Amino acid sequence: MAELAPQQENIQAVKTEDVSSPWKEAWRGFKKNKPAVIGSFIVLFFIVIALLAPLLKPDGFNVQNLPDRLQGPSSEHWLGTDDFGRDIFTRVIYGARISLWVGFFSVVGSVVVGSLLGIVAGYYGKWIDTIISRFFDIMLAFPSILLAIAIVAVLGPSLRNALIAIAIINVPNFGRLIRSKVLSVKQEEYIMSAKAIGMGDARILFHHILPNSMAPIIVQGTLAIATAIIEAAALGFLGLGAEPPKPEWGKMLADSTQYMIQAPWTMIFPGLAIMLTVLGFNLMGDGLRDALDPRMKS
Amino acid sequence: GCSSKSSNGNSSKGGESAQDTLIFGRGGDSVGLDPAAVTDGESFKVTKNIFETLVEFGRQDTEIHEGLATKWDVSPDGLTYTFDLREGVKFQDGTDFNADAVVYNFNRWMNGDADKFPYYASMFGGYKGDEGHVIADVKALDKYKVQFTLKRPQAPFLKNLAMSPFAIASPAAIDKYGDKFTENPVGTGPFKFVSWSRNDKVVIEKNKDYWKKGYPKLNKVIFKSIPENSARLNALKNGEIDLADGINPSDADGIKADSNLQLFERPSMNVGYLGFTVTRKPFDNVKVRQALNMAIDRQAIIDAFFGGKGVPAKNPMPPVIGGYDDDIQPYEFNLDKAKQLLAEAGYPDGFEMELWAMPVPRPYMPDGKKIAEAIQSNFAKIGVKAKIVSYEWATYLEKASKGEADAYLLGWTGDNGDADNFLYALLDKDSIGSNNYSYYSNDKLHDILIKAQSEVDEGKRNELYKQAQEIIHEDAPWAPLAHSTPLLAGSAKLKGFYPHPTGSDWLDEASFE
Amino acid sequence: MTESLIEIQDLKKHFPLTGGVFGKTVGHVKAVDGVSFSVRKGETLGIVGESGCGKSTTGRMLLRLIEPSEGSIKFEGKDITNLSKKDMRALRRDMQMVFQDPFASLNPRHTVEKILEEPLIVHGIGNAAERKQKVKEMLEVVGLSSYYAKRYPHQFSGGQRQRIGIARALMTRPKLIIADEPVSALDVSIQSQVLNLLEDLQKEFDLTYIFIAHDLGVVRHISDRVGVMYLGRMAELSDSDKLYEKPLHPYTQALLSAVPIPDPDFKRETILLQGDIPSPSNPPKGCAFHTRCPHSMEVCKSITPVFQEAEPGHYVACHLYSEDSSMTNK
Amino acid sequence: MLQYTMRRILQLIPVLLGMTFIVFMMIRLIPGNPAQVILGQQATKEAVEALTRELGLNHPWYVQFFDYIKGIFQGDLGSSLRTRTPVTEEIWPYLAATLELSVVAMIIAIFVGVNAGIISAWFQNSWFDYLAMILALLGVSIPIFWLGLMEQWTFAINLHWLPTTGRENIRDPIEAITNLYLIDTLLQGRFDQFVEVIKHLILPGLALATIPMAIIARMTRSSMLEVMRSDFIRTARAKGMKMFWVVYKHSLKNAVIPVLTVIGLQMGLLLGGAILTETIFGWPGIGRYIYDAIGFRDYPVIQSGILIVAFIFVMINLIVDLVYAAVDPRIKYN
Amino acid sequence: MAHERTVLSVEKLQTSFFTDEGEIPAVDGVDFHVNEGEILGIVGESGCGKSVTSLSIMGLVPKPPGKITGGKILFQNEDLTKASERRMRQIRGNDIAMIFQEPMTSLNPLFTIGNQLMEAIKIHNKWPKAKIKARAVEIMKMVGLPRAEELMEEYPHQLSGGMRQRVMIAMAMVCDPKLLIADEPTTALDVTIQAQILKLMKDLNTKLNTAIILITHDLGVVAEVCDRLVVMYSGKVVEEGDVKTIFTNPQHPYTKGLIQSVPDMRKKQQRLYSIPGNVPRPGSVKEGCRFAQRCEFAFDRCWKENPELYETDSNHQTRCFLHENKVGVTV
Ligand SMILES: Nc1ncnc2c1ncn2[C@@H]1O[C@H](COP(=O)(O)OP(=O)(O)OP(=O)(O)O)[C@@H](O)[C@H]1O
Ligand SMILES: Nc1ncnc2c1ncn2[C@@H]1O[C@H](COP(=O)(O)OP(=O)(O)OP(=O)(O)O)[C@@H](O)[C@H]1O
Ligand SMILES: [Mg+2]
Ligand SMILES: [Mg+2]
Ligand code: NI
Repeated sequence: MAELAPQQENIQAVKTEDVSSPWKEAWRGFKKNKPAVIGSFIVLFFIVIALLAPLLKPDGFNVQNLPDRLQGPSSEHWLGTDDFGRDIFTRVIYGARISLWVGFFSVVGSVVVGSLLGIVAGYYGKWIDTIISRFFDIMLAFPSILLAIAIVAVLGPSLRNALIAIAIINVPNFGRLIRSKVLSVKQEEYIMSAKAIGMGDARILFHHILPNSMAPIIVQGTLAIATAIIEAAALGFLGLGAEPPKPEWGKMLADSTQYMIQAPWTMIFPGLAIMLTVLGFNLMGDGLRDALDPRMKS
Repeated sequence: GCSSKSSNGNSSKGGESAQDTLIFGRGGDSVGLDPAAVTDGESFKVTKNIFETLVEFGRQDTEIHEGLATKWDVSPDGLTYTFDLREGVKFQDGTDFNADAVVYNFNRWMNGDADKFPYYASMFGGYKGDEGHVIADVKALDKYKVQFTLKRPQAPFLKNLAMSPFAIASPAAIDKYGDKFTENPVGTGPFKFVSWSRNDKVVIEKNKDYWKKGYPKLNKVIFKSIPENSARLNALKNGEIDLADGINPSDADGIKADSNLQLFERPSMNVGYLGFTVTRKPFDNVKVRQALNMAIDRQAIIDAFFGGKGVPAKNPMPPVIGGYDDDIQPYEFNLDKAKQLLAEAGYPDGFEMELWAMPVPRPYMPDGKKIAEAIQSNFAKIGVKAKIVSYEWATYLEKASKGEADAYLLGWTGDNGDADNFLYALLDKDSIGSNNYSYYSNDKLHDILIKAQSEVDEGKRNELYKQAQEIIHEDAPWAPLAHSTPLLAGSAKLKGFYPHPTGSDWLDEASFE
Repeated sequence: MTESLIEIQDLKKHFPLTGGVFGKTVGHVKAVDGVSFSVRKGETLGIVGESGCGKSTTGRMLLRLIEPSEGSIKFEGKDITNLSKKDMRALRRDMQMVFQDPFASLNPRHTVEKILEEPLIVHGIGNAAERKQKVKEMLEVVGLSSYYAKRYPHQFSGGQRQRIGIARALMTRPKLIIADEPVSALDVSIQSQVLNLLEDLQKEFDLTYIFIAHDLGVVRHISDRVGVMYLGRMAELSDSDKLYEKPLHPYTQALLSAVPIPDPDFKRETILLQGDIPSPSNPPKGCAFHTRCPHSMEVCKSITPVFQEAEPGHYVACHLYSEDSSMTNK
Repeated sequence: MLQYTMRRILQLIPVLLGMTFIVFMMIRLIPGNPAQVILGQQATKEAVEALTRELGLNHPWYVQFFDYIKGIFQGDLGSSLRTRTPVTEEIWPYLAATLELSVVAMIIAIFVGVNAGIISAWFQNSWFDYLAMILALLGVSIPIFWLGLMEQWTFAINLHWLPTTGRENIRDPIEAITNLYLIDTLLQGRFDQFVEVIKHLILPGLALATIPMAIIARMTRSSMLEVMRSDFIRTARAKGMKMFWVVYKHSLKNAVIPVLTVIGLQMGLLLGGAILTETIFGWPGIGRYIYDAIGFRDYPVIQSGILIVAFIFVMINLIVDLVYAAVDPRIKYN
Repeated sequence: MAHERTVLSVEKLQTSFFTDEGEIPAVDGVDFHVNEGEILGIVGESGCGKSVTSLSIMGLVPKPPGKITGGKILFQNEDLTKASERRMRQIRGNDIAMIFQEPMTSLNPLFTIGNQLMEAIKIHNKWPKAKIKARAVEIMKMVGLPRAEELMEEYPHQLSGGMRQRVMIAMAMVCDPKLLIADEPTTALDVTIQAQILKLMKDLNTKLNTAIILITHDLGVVAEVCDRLVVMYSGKVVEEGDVKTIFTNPQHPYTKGLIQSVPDMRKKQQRLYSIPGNVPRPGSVKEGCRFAQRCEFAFDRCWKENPELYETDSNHQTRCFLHENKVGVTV
């Protein structure tokens, strides 16, 4: 019974491969991914300024000073002022709160609803699957921006409703993703082996299928935050988002169009803020995909 | 093409020395080109130049002048109007204009319904058979003489006749096109219809047989829809268009500074206001309404968002209209007084309210949401926390008209330049449910307004309206904000263009240097 | 002979093929098409056959991981074919499975400890401390240090993972283990480690194995009896020595002759079969093997041969042996 | 194949019906009476009521829905409440405008995107690869309405190179035949107008092309990288084949399959999602048409507009699926 | 150790992958040679560098991250490690052909069999179309594919695994290469099909006198078809020699263990021999013999020094200190 004795492991191997969960491993991969780290820093930067906004600019984002309207960037107003004479820098940093809030919570909303539907469809299959999948098909056949506009029109334009609309239009994306992930994980041999040890459906679902479906949700979720921020800004741009005087970036852009010629800074900075944030999330999402998606691993 | 360099506006094609095509950029498309069947300004903007009315407004006011009728007699009791028609006028399809044509048109309208000819009922009290219908009869006395018999005197009758919806159309063309007349308009005006591509452009060209010799000066006019204000201005700057309406007040200075451009001011015949729904708490309290009136810095708002081109309003109708009461002392901008009033009303710490903001720009209010933001910040200073609410335009109107708003921004542009068209239409108790969104009802006011409607004597009538304005001022159902001056901008070479207060402009005298 | 632990009768699995406008069933993949055998307590039954012949499907049906289309399964004399899902789950304590792919059969997000503990949790065995203890013991049993308990599957080599898979199957002290190609993915030198381990465990825990493989050498080594499958059917089943030394079915003969022997001096005649294995969705009529059979006769094309005892304890489904056996049997 | 196509089209019916129903119910949930909107703020109550009756909006919703569905099967998509013109007659110019713009944008996107993706994959980790991928990432991150505005600001307002709005030189209007102006001008031999049309297409076309271009480039690259790692590419190289042919013959054809899906999807998105670009560039397209119709509560236009866009969208996906079959012999649709 | 009729000789070949984890020496000093007309078998455990060796010969190591870092590959006295890509293209498919393990994925699914086969001819010959086609059909018949003309128009997915592997062989043989490298050509196939393919390869070898390198991990296959054998372990050749000699008299402890651990189908052994432990990852053993930690004979020196290939007989050498002094001739 020589080979039943505990094996001599390769000494070097043990050292380098200490106990490490797949998450830790992913984190290690993520840290090495330079663009992803840059992306995270951008995101972090916006999160920090969003959190610190009330400290940086305690007077709030709505300090109107009509005589000072449409001033160019100066030492007093770093990014100039808007048509109410409000400091654009202040509004941009307060705007970060709105965009991040909308981006994050709309995605959370669609992930929760989408996952629920996707799991039910993928795990139980049969007619439930047919119904849910058809529903997704229908939702996806809509031009999404039009759908969002219609939803906002029904609910009334406000930031919360824009958030809801964005969450709704993204539900089928997540639903499908989860459904297909559940379907493929269901086929994995370790699910078969879980069944073989006599495990029940619920435990299989929550201990095996869900954790293994997390990675693509996280990746997709991060990327979806990016899209959601753009979508929210688009609704704001069309006047269907945040209610005044909230400094939503898309709305700031919309307001700026009429001053495009005389005060281009009102247009440039909010747009830049959107682009940077979105870029940050996209970089992060790409990095997470590389780190979490085993397909990309060699 | 419109490629920038040609900001002189010359067409790339051909080598005409003087430009004779005018491209008029505007915010939206016409709904229809049968003026009697539409209600929107963008439609009238076009039909004004295709059709003519019996009597016409002045170049830039709402005085009555001769139009297709050269002379008119009013019976002393104000019930009979006899018009002598201009002779030798032809419709653009070659048929003659005469008394029969006038009768034909009026019969067409009065036999219609609210769906077909919406303006008719609101101006003449209904359709044939309706109790409120003012016109008893229209008949041709001879080939060029028409007589109107009224059931009761109607003070603004002539002004009504001058309105674009009541322009005389060719009976032959109406018969010929039937339902499609709205896409094939034929009138007697200086321009005739050429083509219309929906949501894009309407093309009209010179009516060579126009009765007024030497007019129009232009050969062709293209009405081009460019929804975004800034895009429209850009197009103008790039020389893609020659004339643009709906200019943002904020762009006025830039335009004045540009030697290639000129700025036009449309005489104001409107009022923009903040209405309070007086049935809702705490707006049922007159002191609250007065306090809020005092809390608004009208001048600052006008400077910022009306481009300084506007007059602070103290009455619910603009000064150009007969009967305007200039003696009224406006509510001054005084936060202390406002606070004091609020305290008297029982709200020393203010209250929370919804402030409804219009989602779309209107001539009377260039940017509702911005103005709301400014007002919001004004109100905040007296402790009133206003939450800005906005719906889509259609929803906004419906909800506001149901009295769901605490306070709402809105406005009104006069149709015919008559005080009745403001005071009665907007603030009489009869108008609750239609245009009286503030649900303001005052019986004394009502009596005065009704009396004024049939008062033919100009002086007495004006006196009645002054009384009415005093009552309204005291009750303060609105905070009147401003009488705006809508702005247009055009190529510096454009001559002979006179913006009209009603919003539809004659282009017959317009030309390029 | 000892009593049989598991016994299956005429087990079938037809997977529906869908198509058409409304996803109608347009045909069936006859993955398993009538397989019968029984396994005695303590023995190892090997099942061999080429890819796609239905070995895995059969193995999974035994545990009812795939529901059989037809046929019956008896475990310890009890018919479990129609047992409720819940009872069946409880029964899986006694029958476990080891899978082919050591990379895919372990949840990559669980530690080894969690993987091994799970069967105990599912069947409500022991408290947390006891379970941890058992996990440690079992790790040592399969030749891994308990020091590895906190590691994740990806940190192990293929052979080590297969040991973990075996340990998991053993956690609930089952009576029957179905091993579906447990060594196919492993290198030769590792393969022999795992085979030895399986043999040792069988002795230690008094296990019964159903050992599925396509390597005939491995099967001979480990099995007491061997069944040869072809296209969803059992072609031949017999005592392992008998089968290897004197195969009856022409397919078994060809198969055995085709296996390369690691001995350069060994010479023999290879029976080269013509063509490829037919598709199970459209199997040939009659004997499924007749398209490639060197002894094909007319009957083979139309009549499916019965699986019967040609010699004592030696079952075969072939018309070459049908006359005498059918006479003796009926 | 034909049977498959038929089946797919049959399967579309419930999707389209479901969509119609959702749109139908949803727009009726939007407060606001179309009659009121049509007649304007200053109309009387009676006029609004009369128009409501006239338009049949006083019927219960299921009657209206049933009538609408019945109409669809008779090829009648209803008439615009506002203009009283049948939607089928009215919609084409808008659709054509958007189609022209989207197709041009898509051509730019495919041409640049696919080639950039190929070259990036071929020379993985080269400076070109890095640059292209950074640009692609910026491309998916930039809000197109902002990009559109910046384009206008730069090229039209400051540089005066290109026009800002519309599809044509307004002074020299194009006589519409097909409403696809690129084709119309050529049919009429008006090369000068053709150039004008192109000038007008450049800015909105670029704005609209950005996102699909970036997505296609990224997709092509990753797909190519995956294909180029595959066994059959090794086989091709083992035959002694030139890298250029390996890339453009063996790899591209395989890599193009996932890219096709993206192209189909993006084309669909362009059609419905061009609202923002259309708004900024005054493009009289279908997105703007539907958006305006929402403002006017023009139910038939909203319903039918969305339905048509969705129909085109699903048809594009169907075509993509059929193209798969042409590219990939493994796919048999039976 | 140049032999007279040597087609290819690999000398101290080193191929590494440069990854995030550092340099992985997948092939770390491999020496062997192939003689004209012989079948050389290469066996070894998974990951020991068999495929990388063959890809290095073809110049197809994915680059980056792979790179040949040392040694020579002499093909007809030309060092392929120094050959230009252009020259390599001329050699590939024409002089040296290769077939791969996975017949399922080694053919491009989107092109017909005919297309891919004719392409292989076209690359190296400027023949008229008809001639190319005739040659393609001829070679297909030669590898025993039925319905050759029809198959030309079919796509890979319409063929079974065995047929695809025949197509691969046809494609490799189409330009009469001097050397055919077959990397586990039968691993993915069933035993009965494997027998067919092995027979085919053996036939081609005798008929056309093509030298073949057959990579496999199945010792049975080696015994059945190969003339000479190279045993690899962790990026190095540990034993090389005649198949018969090695099977009857293996010298390296690894080879011994390997041969003994295969269960023999012909009889039932009581217990299998097994080598303890696992294959080390390439590059993880920095010092000493790579097999030392699994070797039952390992002594101090094995942990410190790396043994060379020692000749034990004529045509038989092994990398083990145990044999250093037996003949004492280092290579
Ligand atoms: N879920 C399924 N749906 C449809 N067909 C299936 C399914 N599972 C297996 N099959 C088919 O059933 C047949 C038998 O499959 P099975 O996996 O049992 O074969 P096997 O003998 O285990 O093969 P291998 O040696 O490759 O593992 C195959 O043709 C397979 O394609
Ligand atoms: N692209 C690559 N990047 C990094 N390492 C690689 C790469 N390709 C191969 N390797 C490493 O090189 C070593 C040798 O691989 P190779 O494919 O030659 O093994 P093999 O002997 O062919 O194994 P098998 O029997 O599994 O085919 C392996 O350890 C592998 O990890
Ligand atoms: Mg199997
Ligand atoms: Mg290999
Ligand atoms: Ni132009």
